[in-house]
Amino acid sequence: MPWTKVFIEKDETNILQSEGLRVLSFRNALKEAQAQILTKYPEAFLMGEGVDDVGGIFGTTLGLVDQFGKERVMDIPLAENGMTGIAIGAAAAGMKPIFIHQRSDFLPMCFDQIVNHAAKLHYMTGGQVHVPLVIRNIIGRGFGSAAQHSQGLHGIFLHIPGIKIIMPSTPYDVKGLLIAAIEDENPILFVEHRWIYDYMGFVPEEMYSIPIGQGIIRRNGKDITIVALSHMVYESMKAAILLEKEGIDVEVIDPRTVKPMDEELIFQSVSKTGRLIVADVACKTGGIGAEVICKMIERNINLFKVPPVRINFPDTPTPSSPVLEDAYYPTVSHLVRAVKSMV
Amino acid sequence: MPWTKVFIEKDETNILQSEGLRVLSFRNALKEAQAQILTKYPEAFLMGEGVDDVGGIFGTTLGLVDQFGKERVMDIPLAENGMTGIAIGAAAAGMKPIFIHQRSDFLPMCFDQIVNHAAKLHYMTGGQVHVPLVIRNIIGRGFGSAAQHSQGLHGIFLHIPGIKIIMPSTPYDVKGLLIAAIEDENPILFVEHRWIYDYMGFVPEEMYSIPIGQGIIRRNGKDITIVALSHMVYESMKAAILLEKEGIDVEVIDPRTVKPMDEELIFQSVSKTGRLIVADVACKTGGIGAEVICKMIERNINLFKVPPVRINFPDTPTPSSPVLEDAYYPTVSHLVRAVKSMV
Amino acid sequence: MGTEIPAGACKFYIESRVINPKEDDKVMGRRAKNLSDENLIDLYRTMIKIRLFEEKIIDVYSAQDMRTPVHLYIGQEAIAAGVCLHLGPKDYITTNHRSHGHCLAKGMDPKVLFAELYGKRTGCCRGKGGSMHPASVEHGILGTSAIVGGGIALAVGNALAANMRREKRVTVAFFGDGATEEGIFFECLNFASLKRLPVVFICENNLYATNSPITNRQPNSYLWTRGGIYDIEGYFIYDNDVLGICQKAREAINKARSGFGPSLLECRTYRWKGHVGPEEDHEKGARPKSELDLWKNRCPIKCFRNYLIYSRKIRASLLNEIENTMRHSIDEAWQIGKNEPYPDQDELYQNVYFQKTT
Amino acid sequence: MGTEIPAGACKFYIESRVINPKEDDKVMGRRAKNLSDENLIDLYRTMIKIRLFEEKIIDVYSAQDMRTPVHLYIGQEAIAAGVCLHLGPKDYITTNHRSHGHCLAKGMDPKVLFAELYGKRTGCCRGKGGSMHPASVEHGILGTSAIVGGGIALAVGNALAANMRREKRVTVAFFGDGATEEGIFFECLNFASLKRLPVVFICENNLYATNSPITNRQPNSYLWTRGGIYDIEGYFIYDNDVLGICQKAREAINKARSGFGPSLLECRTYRWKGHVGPEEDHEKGARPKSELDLWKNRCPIKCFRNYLIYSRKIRASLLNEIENTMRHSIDEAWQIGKNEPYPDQDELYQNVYFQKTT
Ligand SMILES: Cc1ncc(C[n+]2csc(CCOP(=O)(O)OP(=O)(O)O)c2C)c(N)n1
Ligand SMILES: Cc1ncc(C[n+]2csc(CCOP(=O)(O)OP(=O)(O)O)c2C)c(N)n1
Ligand SMILES: [Mg+2]
Ligand SMILES: [Mg+2]
Repeated sequence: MPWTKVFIEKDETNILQSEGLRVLSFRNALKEAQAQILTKYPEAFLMGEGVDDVGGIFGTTLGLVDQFGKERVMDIPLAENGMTGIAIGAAAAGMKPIFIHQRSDFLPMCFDQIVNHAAKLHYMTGGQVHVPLVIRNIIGRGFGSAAQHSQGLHGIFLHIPGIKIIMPSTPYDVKGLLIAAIEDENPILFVEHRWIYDYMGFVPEEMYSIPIGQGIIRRNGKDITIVALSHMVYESMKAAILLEKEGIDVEVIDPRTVKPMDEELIFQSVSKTGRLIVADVACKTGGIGAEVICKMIERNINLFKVPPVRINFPDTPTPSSPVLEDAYYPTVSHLVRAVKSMV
Repeated sequence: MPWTKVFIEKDETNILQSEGLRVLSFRNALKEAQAQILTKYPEAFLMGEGVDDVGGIFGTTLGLVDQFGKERVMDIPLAENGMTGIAIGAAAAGMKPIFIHQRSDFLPMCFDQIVNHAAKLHYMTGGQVHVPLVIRNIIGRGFGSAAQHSQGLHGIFLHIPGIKIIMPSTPYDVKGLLIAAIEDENPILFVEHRWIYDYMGFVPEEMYSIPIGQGIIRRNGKDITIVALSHMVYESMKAAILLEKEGIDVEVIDPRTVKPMDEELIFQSVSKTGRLIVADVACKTGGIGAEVICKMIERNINLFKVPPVRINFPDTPTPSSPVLEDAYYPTVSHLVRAVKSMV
Repeated sequence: MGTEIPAGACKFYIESRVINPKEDDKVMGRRAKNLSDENLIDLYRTMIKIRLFEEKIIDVYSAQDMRTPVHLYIGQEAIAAGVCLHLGPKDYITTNHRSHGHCLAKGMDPKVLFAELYGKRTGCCRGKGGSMHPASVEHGILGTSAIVGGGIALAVGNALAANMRREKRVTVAFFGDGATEEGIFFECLNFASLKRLPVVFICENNLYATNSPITNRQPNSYLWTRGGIYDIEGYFIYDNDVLGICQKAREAINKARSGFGPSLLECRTYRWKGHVGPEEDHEKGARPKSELDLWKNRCPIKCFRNYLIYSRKIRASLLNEIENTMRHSIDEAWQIGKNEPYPDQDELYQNVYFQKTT
Repeated sequence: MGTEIPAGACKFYIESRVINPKEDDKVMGRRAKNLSDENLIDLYRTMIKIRLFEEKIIDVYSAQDMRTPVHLYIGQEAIAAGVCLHLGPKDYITTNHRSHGHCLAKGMDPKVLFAELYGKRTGCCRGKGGSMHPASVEHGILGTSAIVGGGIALAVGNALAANMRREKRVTVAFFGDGATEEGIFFECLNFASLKRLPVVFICENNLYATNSPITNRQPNSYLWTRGGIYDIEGYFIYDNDVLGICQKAREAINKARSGFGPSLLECRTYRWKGHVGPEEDHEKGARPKSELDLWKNRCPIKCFRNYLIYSRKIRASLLNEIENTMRHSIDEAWQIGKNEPYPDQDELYQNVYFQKTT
């Protein structure tokens, strides 16, 4: 199915095009989703530092200001906590803001408003009010981005009831999930990764949405399950191709949404393979991997043939030096090595 | 050993006193630790909203201002993020602040400074600077404290490299661990629980410290391991007493420090019992329980005889109504029921 | 004729004030010029309602069945009453941990509020919010934060929504002096002014945050000046001066409604009860009793009552009747609220996530 | 004689300025009255050092072996140089993402900084900080935050430590106009004034945060006024006026050192290069070229050089010599820094937690 497939090489998408299917980059799929949301929902608007500028948030909002004006593609002061609170207040009053952070690292600035306000308002008001707020945030890996410009902080939101977490990996999904996020009308952390913007894939022109909470099998396999998030989906697919040559059959699962999580899909897969790697774009301890593995063992203590493995950033801040950065990020070869040690 | 024992009833401590041992409440042990720290380290000081007032942070700082003056027992403006940054700057310049929050719920206000600054400064400066900052914070359960005044948020700091987490449960430990925290000279989240301040126990008069990273077996047992944190230590001990009558032999482990975690102690215990409950004073998903269970299964997939269980607050904000609050908090009977279902 | 305060943290701050109603007359009279007798009586009724509602809480609190931390508003009634007089049901307000006065002044039914305080199913938040988190969409209260400063951002967000929809709603943010220390206050002032949002910031300066006097926390206490850096006009309203509040609030609300952006009012006041709970602060030594006595002399209700009687020639018996009627209806509201059923335990799991009802 | 700017976001903001050195003479002269020729030449040397250091980066950046995001300071040199002239090695400064100028002016060795930019083992942070997080304890730079506003709090904390220890150290916080929108700025101003801390706030108003002009972000741009609400004196220093900066910074630093508390200086300036990287903003259409041209005309180095030559009668050849010597030493520093060894991979795991070496 063209909408489930992950295209690692641009060339692959030529086939799609030759079949008359529309191919878009992740970046442009995201932009299209936002344009369609702004068109369909008058109460929707974008806000963020630089959303209307020539950079256009890595190109994902480029040109939208010309189409929708400065009020709905709103540049804002550098005041992340206050502006998040303002977004929440607007959402509570019926608007649908999409708040955009150039880096996930700026989320701690507005943790007060996200954790103590957005996530709790619906509950505290006994359901009178709800907060349709989507918080786009981008993990910025590479080129010495260092400790304060490259974190993946989505894991901590797992622990906060009242907020959902979405981590799209393909152009098809990013469009469908952003639209789903807006229509869901809950506070949603929408986590992107700077390294997947250029990946291409089939993206229908019309508006569509993808159910929140449904993962997807990116590749069927019987030997081992890799649950891969965001950019790790691509790395895992590459690893799977390499491993195939060695006769190891990897199943790659892309949960797409982390909260709610498609536990059943993962469980079925691991029930079959008996082996599990969780690959995430964040530090290891206290992250999503722990929760996934814990959930599995809670369901069946005999599930695993070998100990499950978490592939993550190490539990250190991100260093700046290129040699240290290289050592920091897990790569395809980490995945390959881990798989080989497990089968 | 009097310093390892948990005293549930005040009466029990009479024995200690009759043996000439000194008995103090958790509250007063904490106060004594602070007084001794302030005396020994001229660079140490307390800061927090109301540290010098008649409430004295639930009595834990009462009177210290008279002894040490307003500069070292410093009332501060309501500006948690800025004040945390200021504490970090002072710590980087050689001071040893103890920053006190009346509720853990106010930590999100200063998440920026804790996560992006305190936890990273030592690393980012290549080790030139370090940040001896202790952040006391109190979980405020009960009497309708509701969604913004009763959270346990320590779990999210597991995911942040560069910060340690300490959760003392006994008077002996709170004194020894606070002193250890100050002497450790790292950023440390020091998590207390309002419901344990009145528990009594043996507390030596002299200064002493407890190694960070060493858990303790509060009760030996062979049938099941409960890893209990903070207030849950008391609940687990109560459950163990009840279960003993039914012939079930519970081992209660108090990790005391969550990061670093005494993995080995827990592993040995579960290797013996084959059964594990992790009981924490925070929401379930993405919390400490998941990490502990995951760590165990990574070490040995055949460890568990039955699925491990997490006892937590449910994944909802805290409601205000007394009937809902009752339903919200896990109790001794939850623990008893869970244990029974597992043996 | 000043009043000497023997001791107390706020000594330097408290200026002399003439309580004698005869002498106050001229100022008060000027301020009341746009207000009919009916308006004035409304104002009085709202203040009495708040006072009696909270006195009821004090009466019953020791029974420990109202299990919610109450931050009482007694002594500050003039502010909620004076501001809300000018608001319609569609206008928004945000309140804070000290919420009762604002909710009642904005029109919430005392029995629904009592039910909420008792954690009952028919409480405004189905028992999930309690005293610190009341909400009532029909009264324009879209949720209450007990995180200091939190409500200010919500208010600016409400105002932004109104603005984007070209609605004529005004939003009023009520908050304490402590909230002006949180950075979010300035982030919100900046944005509100930048976008000329229809919002009025009401700072209730009761000189303390918990037990900390403002002198421990800010180098000066001219909180009305805080918006000047953003070209936001600021006003200071003298101790519990209900007509002053009324007049300035009207101007500010009208200005906001007409599209001319935000204003900031600092209303100086004093809370009579402890930061939380029904005791008085001097009982535990948090502040001198003389300070409280001084401010009891400036009781907003007593002063206003004197004014109504001596200057507006309103009969004392009418005011007594209002009080008696109100006392009766508060009693009744309390009876009803207290006796409502508790929510089912299952309610615990409701409303964590919004579910569409399509 | 004003300068018309054909288009551009900051048009309203830029006032006429006479660049003619002869006419500037009188003002400049007055400002320089406490400065010896030696001081002036120091000042010139520091500015040249910063300029050449960054021009070197521009030269070599396309090789992509300096893998760190560089936020260049070119055009703003007068500020770091003018302020740091008055600081001793024990005084603290905090800088931000745009760090090079402050570090060099405070005395850091260019080769250690180059090594850091190249991620080398001998870099000031052993290659872990990069351009956004330099530190050098011996120069009073205890760590750098690239979170906007973060360094302001660190500075106030440094000053608090100095105060508690009764040391005479002064702390200077350098930050941009964007940082004045973060709430933490106000939280810090309040506390610094409350405790009269020895800190000087230097706001480098270059009129933009990333690509957003200040008019998109604040209702007015009188950033020097922001501390007034806390009784902090504020000063505005005209476009790149290095002697003005020098004079006001000295006053503020002396005041802080003498125990009279904080000051806030807004120094108006302009960055010539993109927010990050060596390109110029007009190349991608972020702002009009004419605006840049205007500000290039106000180049702090060029203007100061003219002043030195025409008014102070300092020989051009001396200034040229300074430049040549500096160029040579920067080249050398670059060579050395670039050729240092990389850290071992194991360095990745060092310094997560502080380990006592007892
Ligand atoms: C962010 C935050 N910090 C601290 C608290 C604890 N707290 C609750 S109310 C309060 C004092 C607030 O003072 P003020 O704003 O003046 O309001 P008042 O209580 O005087 O009406 C404090 C410190 C809180 N709720 N939120
Ligand atoms: C809290 C935070 N928000 C956003 C950013 C992204 N960012 C980096 S620099 C910058 C602009 C800063 O502008 P200003 O303070 O004026 O400094 P300048 O770059 O102009 O020197 C922004 C938005 C950040 N680093 N931190
Ligand atoms: Mg107050
Ligand atoms: Mg700037």
